[in-house]
Amino acid sequence: MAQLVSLEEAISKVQHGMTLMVGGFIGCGAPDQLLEEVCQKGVKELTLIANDTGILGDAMSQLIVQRCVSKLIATHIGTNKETGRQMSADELEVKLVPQGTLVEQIRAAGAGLGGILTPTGIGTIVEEGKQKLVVNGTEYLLELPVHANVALLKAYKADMAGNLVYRRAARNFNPIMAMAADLVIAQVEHIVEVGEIDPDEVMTPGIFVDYLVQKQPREVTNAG
Amino acid sequence: MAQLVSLEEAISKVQHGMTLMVGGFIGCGAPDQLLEEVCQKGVKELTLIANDTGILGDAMSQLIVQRCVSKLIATHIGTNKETGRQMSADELEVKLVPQGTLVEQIRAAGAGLGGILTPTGIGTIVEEGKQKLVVNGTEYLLELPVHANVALLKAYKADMAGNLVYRRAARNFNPIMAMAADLVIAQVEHIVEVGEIDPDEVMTPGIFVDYLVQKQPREVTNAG
Amino acid sequence: MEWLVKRVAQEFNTGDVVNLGIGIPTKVANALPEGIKIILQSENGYLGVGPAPEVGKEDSDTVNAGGQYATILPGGCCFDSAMSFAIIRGGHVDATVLGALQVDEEGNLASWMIPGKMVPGMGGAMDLVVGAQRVIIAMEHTAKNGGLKVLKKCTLPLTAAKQVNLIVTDMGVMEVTSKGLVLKEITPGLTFEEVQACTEASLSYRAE
Amino acid sequence: MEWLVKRVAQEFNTGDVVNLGIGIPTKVANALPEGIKIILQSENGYLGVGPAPEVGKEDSDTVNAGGQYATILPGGCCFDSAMSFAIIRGGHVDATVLGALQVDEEGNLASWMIPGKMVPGMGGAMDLVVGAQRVIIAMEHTAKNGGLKVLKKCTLPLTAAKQVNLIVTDMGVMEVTSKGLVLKEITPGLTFEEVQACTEASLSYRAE
Repeated sequence: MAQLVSLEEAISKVQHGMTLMVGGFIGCGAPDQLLEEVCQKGVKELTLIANDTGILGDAMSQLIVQRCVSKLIATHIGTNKETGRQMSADELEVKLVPQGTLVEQIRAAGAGLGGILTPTGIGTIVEEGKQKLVVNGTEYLLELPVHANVALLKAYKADMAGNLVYRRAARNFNPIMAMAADLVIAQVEHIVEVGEIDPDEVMTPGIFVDYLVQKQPREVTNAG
Repeated sequence: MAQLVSLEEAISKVQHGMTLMVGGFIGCGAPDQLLEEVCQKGVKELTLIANDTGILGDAMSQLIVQRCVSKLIATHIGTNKETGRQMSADELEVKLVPQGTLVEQIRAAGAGLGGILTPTGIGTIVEEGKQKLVVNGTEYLLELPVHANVALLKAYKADMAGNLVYRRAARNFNPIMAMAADLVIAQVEHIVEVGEIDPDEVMTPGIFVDYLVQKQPREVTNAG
Repeated sequence: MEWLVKRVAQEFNTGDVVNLGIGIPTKVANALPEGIKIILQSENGYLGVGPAPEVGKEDSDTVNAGGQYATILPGGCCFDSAMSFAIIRGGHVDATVLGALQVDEEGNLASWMIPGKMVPGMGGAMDLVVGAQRVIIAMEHTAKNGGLKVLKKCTLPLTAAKQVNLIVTDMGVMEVTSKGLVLKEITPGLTFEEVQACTEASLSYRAE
Repeated sequence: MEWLVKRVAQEFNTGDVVNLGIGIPTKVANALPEGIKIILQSENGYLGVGPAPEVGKEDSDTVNAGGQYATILPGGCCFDSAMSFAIIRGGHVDATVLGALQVDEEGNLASWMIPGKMVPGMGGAMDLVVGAQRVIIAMEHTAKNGGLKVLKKCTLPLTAAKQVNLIVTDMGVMEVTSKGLVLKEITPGLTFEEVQACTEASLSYRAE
């Protein structure tokens, strides 16, 4: 059962050294206010699992810039040069994973699967150190589940039972990560009463969600 | 791109000896009119992949009763005694599969995976003849993809682009099967114009669907 | 039987996600202690199973995993079978309550077939027993013909190996431990010896 | 460059599901022949990518896989990343158009990293190249420093092995066959010898 809590209370559960999943795709669908609070709190030594590390300047990128992360599992880091710099300088351990593989690994963890066989990465350095299996004459890589201590998500709408609805391309990794973490925190734009979301409209069942955090309106900063 | 066609035209693609997936769970979400047409047409020697074979008397059950099926892959046959009778009499080959395994096998076929590792069935006769793998100290069965020539689905709503929306518990296997067949035929209650279904409401992307068939109103048969 | 159902219902806390098998287990939903609210999962694709609908208000798209008309409570949600079994196999169901043909002191369960006789299929039971955090068996202690059902070792094909946590019957409550079955409660009016006499497995008694 | 983009755009039929990579490939959408309507997939989670929004009508939830504001056409639909890559890896994308650092006569592709230099990550490219029915490489025939890019054997780490079907460059169109690269078209104004001179792989010429 989800609880509506303050930003501070929710992020108090994010501790040094934890493995953190964060939804979003180059910022779209990333829970910016939750991320800002993680930075603010100064949590360090995180293992971050995310599609990317945002665009330099956005909330996601700050996790890297402010050195909250010691290990990164992602599919693409080209939009945040600081990630590449830290990687090249051996300040950050980076594991790059094909996007379709990463999302299936997360799904496998959530769905209780011991792994999945994918053709992606065969014949590339991605296959290094991995078990290969041949099924019906085709080679596949065995990719293992990826689980996290905490998932930080962004949703468009939620009811007080924790049911989540995402909007447009902001859905991306969010509903998959919701299944694969011990603790799930969602930053939500609109929170409504139980019964106001049609059962068929729900994209993440409320049983996956622990904390709801109401997105706060922010003052727009105008230069000058 | 989906085409709106007649029941007869759609089912003309279902040929003797094909492998057929049919959505539904004890009748709920099963495309009754498509099934009736398959029986009517007298297609034989089908391999049927479905959760169950319906309740004796319903459209799904008739596929068995009228001996359209020579091989069945299902999770439960207890609600259609004729299926059990044909199986016991060696008139029908039946392969029983755990429900969670069957749906992942279908999903694997649709998602281009070579298989999935599941803990389900370990220590039971389900593991017979299957490869076992140990991941992090736990034993899993390797379950392989299950694909079909044709999938028959039931949807509540569709637009002319083939996007499908299901309703309540009638969703079940339908969206998963939509991904795993060469030809996908959906029986639809409400067909609307392109643009009338919000992009976030779509449960099966239209690119998966080949034929839409408008569900026909039927005269209610009153006894006496 | 009434005792059995009420006793199973005491195993839950508010907020627990529970999947109830067909038969005796289904009755548990109506026997919950005052104030306890659990979330029922139906493996055909939704959370928030409510009571049977009023006559005339049946919805053919809203049926439970037994195929009977059902309702969805406010806060419930629907999903496809892949998500349903991701929930089940992924450990997101706190408890499942199922019937059994046989169960043994190692926690093995046989519930889905009698070779040469009854083979309805396992449906979602194998996934539920493997995936649920707690597996509770609710059944009559012995078969109608008097045959024993709580055994040293199941003789029928298994539904899953070593997954059962608790066995609740009309004679008492047994916990599966690494040292075998511990009889935690005896149905009022019975003695330990009477329960043991109807049980092939050796029971040790430890009231809680 | 304009020729390249227009030429790639001729590869499609109405109804084709196409995923366009960032850069040159993206321009293909605006160069389709009259009457051809394709369905663009964006791997961050939707089908039916439309043109860039009007100024002032940007929606921060509707961006393409390059992170730029986009639109969704009527008939489009949104989904999560698991479904997006089920579509891609499952063979439901008819064609993908991607850039390349190197491509070779076996259809091997290198596009995602230069060891010790540029390692942006593979993003969705490895899945796209393995899963799409046809893989079309759209790129300049040679590197800015004059280095060759159409090789006998890629020297950079691969994105995928033996998956490329067609290579379209500013110099011509090459098909990957079991017998190596077949130059099907030469950009007007160039000769076979000029194209071969800029290509490490041996080309055979067969106009269609």
